[in-house]
Amino acid sequence: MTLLEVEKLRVAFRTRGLRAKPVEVLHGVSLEVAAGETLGLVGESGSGKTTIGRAVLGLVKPSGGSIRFDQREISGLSRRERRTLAPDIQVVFQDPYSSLNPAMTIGEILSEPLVVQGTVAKGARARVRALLDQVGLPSDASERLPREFSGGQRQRVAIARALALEPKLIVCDEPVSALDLSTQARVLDLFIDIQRRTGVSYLFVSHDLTVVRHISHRVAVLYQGDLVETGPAPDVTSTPSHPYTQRLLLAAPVADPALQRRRRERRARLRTSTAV
Amino acid sequence: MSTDRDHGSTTAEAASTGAVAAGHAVPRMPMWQRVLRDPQAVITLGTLIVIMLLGALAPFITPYGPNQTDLHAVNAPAGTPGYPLGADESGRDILTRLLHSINTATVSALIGAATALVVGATAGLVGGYFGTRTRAVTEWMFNLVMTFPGVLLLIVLMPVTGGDYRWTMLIFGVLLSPGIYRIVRNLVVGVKNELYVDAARVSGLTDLRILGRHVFFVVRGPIIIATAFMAGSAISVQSGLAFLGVGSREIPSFGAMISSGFRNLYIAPTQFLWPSLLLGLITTSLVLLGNALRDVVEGSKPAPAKVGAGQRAEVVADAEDAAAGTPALLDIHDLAISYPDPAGKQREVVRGLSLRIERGQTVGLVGESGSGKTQTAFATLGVLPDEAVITRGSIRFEGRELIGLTDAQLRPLRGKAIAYVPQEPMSNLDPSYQVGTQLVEDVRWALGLDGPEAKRRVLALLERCGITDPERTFRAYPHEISGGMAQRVLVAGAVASRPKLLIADEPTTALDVTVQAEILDLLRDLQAELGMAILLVTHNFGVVADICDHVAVMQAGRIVEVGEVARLFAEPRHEYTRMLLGSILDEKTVRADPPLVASEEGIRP
Amino acid sequence: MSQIARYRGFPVVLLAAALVLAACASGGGEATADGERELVFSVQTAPNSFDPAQLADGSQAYAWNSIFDTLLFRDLMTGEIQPNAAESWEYNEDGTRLTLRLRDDMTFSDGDPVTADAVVATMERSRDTPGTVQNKFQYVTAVSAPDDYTVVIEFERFDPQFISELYQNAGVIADPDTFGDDRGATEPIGSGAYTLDTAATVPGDTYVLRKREDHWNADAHPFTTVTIRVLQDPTAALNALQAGEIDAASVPPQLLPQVGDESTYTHTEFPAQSVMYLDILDRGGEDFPALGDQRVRQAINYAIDREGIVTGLLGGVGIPTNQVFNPQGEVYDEALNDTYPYDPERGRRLVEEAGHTGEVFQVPSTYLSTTFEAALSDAFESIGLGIEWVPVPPQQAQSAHRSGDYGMSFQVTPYTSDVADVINHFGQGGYANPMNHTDPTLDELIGEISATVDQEAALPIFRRLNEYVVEQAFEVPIAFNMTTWVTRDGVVMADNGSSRQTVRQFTIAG
Amino acid sequence: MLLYILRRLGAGAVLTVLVTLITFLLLSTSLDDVAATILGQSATPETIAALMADRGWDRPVAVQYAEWLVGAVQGDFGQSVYNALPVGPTVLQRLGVTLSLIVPALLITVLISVLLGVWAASRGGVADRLAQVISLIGNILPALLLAIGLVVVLAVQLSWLPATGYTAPADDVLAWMRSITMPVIVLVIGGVASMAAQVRGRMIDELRRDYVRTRRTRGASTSSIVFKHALRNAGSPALTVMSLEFIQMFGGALIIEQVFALPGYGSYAFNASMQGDVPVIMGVTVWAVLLVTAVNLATDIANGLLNPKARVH
Repeated sequence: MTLLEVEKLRVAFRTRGLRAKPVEVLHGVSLEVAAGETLGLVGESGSGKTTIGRAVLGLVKPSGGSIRFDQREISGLSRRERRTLAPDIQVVFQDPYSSLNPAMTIGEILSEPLVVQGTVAKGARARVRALLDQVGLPSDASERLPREFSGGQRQRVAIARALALEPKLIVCDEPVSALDLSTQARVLDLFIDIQRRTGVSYLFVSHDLTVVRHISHRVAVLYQGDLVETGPAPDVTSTPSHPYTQRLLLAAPVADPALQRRRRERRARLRTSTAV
Repeated sequence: MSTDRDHGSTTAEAASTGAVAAGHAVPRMPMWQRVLRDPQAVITLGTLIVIMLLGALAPFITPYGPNQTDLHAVNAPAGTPGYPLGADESGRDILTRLLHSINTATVSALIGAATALVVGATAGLVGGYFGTRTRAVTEWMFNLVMTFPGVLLLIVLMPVTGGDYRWTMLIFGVLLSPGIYRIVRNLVVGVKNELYVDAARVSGLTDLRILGRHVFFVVRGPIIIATAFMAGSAISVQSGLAFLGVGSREIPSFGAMISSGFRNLYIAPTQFLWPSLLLGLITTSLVLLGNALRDVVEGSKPAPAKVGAGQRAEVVADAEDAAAGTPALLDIHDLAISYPDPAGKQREVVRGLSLRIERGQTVGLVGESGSGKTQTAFATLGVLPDEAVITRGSIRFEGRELIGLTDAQLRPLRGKAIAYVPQEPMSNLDPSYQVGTQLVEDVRWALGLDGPEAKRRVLALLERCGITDPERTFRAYPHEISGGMAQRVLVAGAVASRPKLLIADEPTTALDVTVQAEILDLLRDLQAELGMAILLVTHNFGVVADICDHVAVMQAGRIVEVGEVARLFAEPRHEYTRMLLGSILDEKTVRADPPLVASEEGIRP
Repeated sequence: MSQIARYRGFPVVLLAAALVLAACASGGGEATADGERELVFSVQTAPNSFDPAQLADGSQAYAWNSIFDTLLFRDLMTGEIQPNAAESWEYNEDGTRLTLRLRDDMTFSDGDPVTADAVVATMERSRDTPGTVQNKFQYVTAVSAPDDYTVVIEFERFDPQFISELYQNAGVIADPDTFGDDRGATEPIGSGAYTLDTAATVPGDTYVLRKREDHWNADAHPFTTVTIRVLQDPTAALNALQAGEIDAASVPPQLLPQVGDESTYTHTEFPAQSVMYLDILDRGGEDFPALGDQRVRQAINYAIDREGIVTGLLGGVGIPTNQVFNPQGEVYDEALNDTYPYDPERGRRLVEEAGHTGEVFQVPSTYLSTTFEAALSDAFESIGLGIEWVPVPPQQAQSAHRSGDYGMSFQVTPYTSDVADVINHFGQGGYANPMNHTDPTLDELIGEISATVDQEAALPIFRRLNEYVVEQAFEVPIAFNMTTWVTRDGVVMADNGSSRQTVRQFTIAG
Repeated sequence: MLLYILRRLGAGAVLTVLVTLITFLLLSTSLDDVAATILGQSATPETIAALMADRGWDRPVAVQYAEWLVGAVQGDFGQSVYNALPVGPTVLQRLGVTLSLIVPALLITVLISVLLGVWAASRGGVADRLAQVISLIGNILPALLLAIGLVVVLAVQLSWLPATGYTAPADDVLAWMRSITMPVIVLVIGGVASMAAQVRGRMIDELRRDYVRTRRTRGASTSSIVFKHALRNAGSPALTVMSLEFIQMFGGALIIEQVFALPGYGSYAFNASMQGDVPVIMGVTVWAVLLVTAVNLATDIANGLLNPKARVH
């Protein structure tokens, strides 16, 4: 069952200067996310992968195409209408430092969406405790400020906030790339664990094929605003068919000197063959 | 009039280890409590409160009214019975008038600052938060206000205000408001791009709620600071106008008193003195209070240090080492670096690190954020921030002790024998000069070449570093080239001198993987060509596996394990190394479980 | 930035060096050579327009009455009216026709001779042009020139003030050629002893006058160049005087002690240039019934500590008074000054009797009143009344006085002539009486004065009027203001309180 | 570039019209007071009405403003209602006086501030504390007190410099320098106090930038780092500070002009406002707005030269 359906999505940004033409960063991208599924969205900087996520979240306005959620068109909604979607679509951002208001306690951060949606204070407190438990944080965390936590813990708070309203879809924008190696794996496992328990769908944006391979059921590869390849995760991340995905795969160094040497040589061959 | 800055600042690591990020490490305490702990703030605030109280209590302190005259007391000298500070040219008690002038000053400050605050902050919040069109309107309006030369306008409008200082201060408040507007608007535009505001919008918060909850908090501190300064300038301007004789002389004010004292300067110089002193005290207190508040709210600004003095070291360089044989290219021994924490105590971030690099080796220095690897690199280059102190250890390059040298003493090595490639390519190029100009500077120093020769050499280097159109890149400004290109430029500058040691601090972290691979290839090729040693600081074991022959693993300021790359990957000895290697997402695991196909209601825990 | 700093730095350094050099050069001084004598003095207000229909009296006159000849002149020592451009003047029996006989040796600075036609043209223009001079011709019906040097002025009725206007702005003679032209206001052409050097003049700041050696009265003007500098701030003026940049300045009493060395500076005290008084505007009590009550008006007179104000606020440079007439003139009666001794107790009783205790009056606060406001407020309080000073910007001072919004206003009025002073203070339409208050006694006395052409004969009527108004307390006279001029470098003042502003006041000692 | 300048000038023109319109509307209500002031003691309701009719002040405000605007566009700003002097040339003359104070003062301020600020920021320690003390003293010491002190000592006591008055540089350069020395000193001390602190702050920020570290590792000399790189980058914000300082000096020169009795722009405006001289106030306003617009434009253009990112294409 398709939960999110993005069709021929175009996004253009205005640039500085009076008569400068808008720059189009997405040239008609179509993809869909099924309920309970993770779609990994891979691409390098400038590919437009983050923009897709923000368009789905309603944080940027598409210049063309459609975004349907639960069969409902959501791309042209007003801010007021958009707010009714808050319980359904949530977000976890890349930077665990700037995605939490430094002035609010964890409890305030987590209860804010609840209160906005009309939960009474007492119910909210209980829910916050449950959420903290769900992401593996101690319940006394709610009295503390974000700066008292490490990056990984903050990202858990951000996940808890996203879960607070029991959404159907969470847009994850590079949620582990700012984390240390040892934390990265644990947070990824948390994501998978939550999905297994709740059946939430992820639109998982990342530049790192390895990460995407871990969490995604299906993977879409973006290159300069166009979708170049999409398919089941094992196929796309291990035996890509598009040359760009191949390059991407070979460029990522593996933590094994011998393997990496072979990969490097393959890449060199690929480069000479494509260069000519 | 762009004041944009690149916030790429130092590496994430430095930011989290150093004391730079005051906001993160300051213990949790409400702002007013922090203000009350700052002596300068307390003293100035106390002074102002005492002065204001004196003003408010004026009717109880002196028996006279502010305009009560005694014609026999005209120009009475200080100390005359009943007139402790004397009387003025109309026979009014100077002390009484001083006290009442305080009230005038207070009212001026309140009206001026409050008007500026209300007008500027409201417009700033609105203009900053809502779209570009709203902003264009507010921007235009405040530019208009900015265009008026303030005092001149107040004077031009005198026929309208009738010289009443309260109206005048209201207008002056409007004139001050662009300052507040700009502060608020910039902050709001900044906050608006913060992810937590996006998160709040996604959570369904209304704009008003976001403004009130998330945005206003950020704006609060700077507004309070600006208010202190604005209060000061409102008082000064009111005094200036009163000095010129604008408005009623019945209103006791410092300006009117100074003016009258000025007329009697030769007869009774102290008449001029008292209001000048008190006015000076008030404005000085406000300025100093504003500075103190700024320190409290924004964290104290770093004090300047002597440029080129070299990094601080508390080490007495010991005598020549007795170790026989040829010294290593780089020999770091028992290095410790500490930073002051917000409380002022020294906290070691590097704690007795030892590392040897031989000629031609490529050594990876691996660790998680905060482990001290960048600090080690900086210490070796002699560019630790001013607040860092080397507390012990030695760093020897070809046997020569580097700790304790000044920039001038290090110059013969820098850019020649030792070179550096930074993490963030953009912020490490001077934005004001063409790329070529900066490289020519490097090449002239490194190779002693003159102008045209240096340029030829730079173009060759750029080409060697994989830049396809060297001429164009040479003429480009840093903001006109891509990150990968900028990193090639920085590599080109670093290897210009064929250095013996290249220190690369996370040289590929900020780049895309495809670009990362190219830069790593470039470094490998250059190393092979020039035979230089590389100290590569990274958190990425893939990069280590790709380029390094040796690797040192750091944890919390120490090296826990060193070894050849193949050995370390194959059989890590230290538990921490094992843990790190175990955390690496392997290449083979693929998500296997199928999507949980939900029933119509979905599944909830 | 560094390049810019370097680029700009060079001339800046040069400039700084030059400034230091300049500072070491000799100070300013007097340029006296070849019998050329320059006079530099300061005034506080810049002359307005030099348009003959817009000339203002007061210190502005220094400039314009050097450029223009006036028909008559008031002797600086005796106060007598003397011939000037007019050699003689004569009224007919009932004072409705004035015949003036002009000198025949006058020329305008552009060389044209001055004839009766020029006088007629100037007067007719002033009468027809709205401006400062216009209402001085309010009774004039016709001006004519029977021959080249005779001017005949016809009046609707005798105007006792008119003759004294002829040594003021209504008496100037301007070149009719300049009338159609805007430049007349800034580049005046007159027959006076000086011409305005427009090239050297900085309007609003410095006015440079060059002597016309061919002027008929050149001998009365010893200075070949007169420079009038506008220095609004008295302290700045004193500084300029002490630094030797100016030869003369009027110095406010409180600054006098710091002038310094008696051998360098000459002090000249001018008695009674003007009278300072609290004008009661609503004398009939139309809007402010309390002021219609003679007892309240008298009470206010009792409340003022005139001696205290003179010593305290005027630095002793002034004379306390109960009457407004010029103490140099003949109407002034020393005996009247005992009418209202300082007696707040008595004042308080009078106010109580009248039943107005506790009333508070709004009074415009102007640049004139500021120094005295505090003292006056105290005085009112001492008799159970109050003053609320309402700040009024300078350009509204006149309209506030006339507006009818205020029952009183503080005024300083310069003297002109006794007749003019009567009309000014007590006549209908007089400046100090904007609500046109009158009563049968006043009507009768003023009627008699206006009908008497022979001023000597009118003197007793003047005295009766003075006595009456003092007793009625229509005004609250406070003091006569005196001015002290301080001069140096051989410049002295030759004036005995003429109340005229003319460069002829300045002479060279010895 | 040319288009950009034209556009900015166009915006400036619109601004000028707007500002003068507002000013005119505000002032036109007090024309009868002005008439009364002109007439002085001879003012009566009749003479006032006659004068107003004679000057055309009884016509609708819109007509009067339109007339003024048409004249102003052709360079005719009318004449003072009091002394009939043409406003246009007088404003320029007064502007010349004030600018001949401010421009040297600003240049000296910038020179000293840059040297002091750079010195403090790049030496630290005693140098820095000294610079901060200098700034603080400049902030505390009222310009007024300083001005009076200078007059008393340098002019009255020592007779080195003229106490009052102004000589145009065209007439006598030396006399001009002597006449502006004290006002310039006062302006410079106030200016340095605020500007040196700004330059210092900017330089400290700039010296902590990444590229400075990188340049050090490339063996750049201290002077190259401080002057060629850091100061250049600090220069662009400092330029903005400089333009604000200019506007502030321009507005604040009034008190200085008053104490030294200089026939400058400020005292011209002050006297005109005191008397309600509408045409003069209008002229003063126009030129102030034009001047500020021009300064801002020049600042932005200079900024573009200094800072490639802000460059206008």
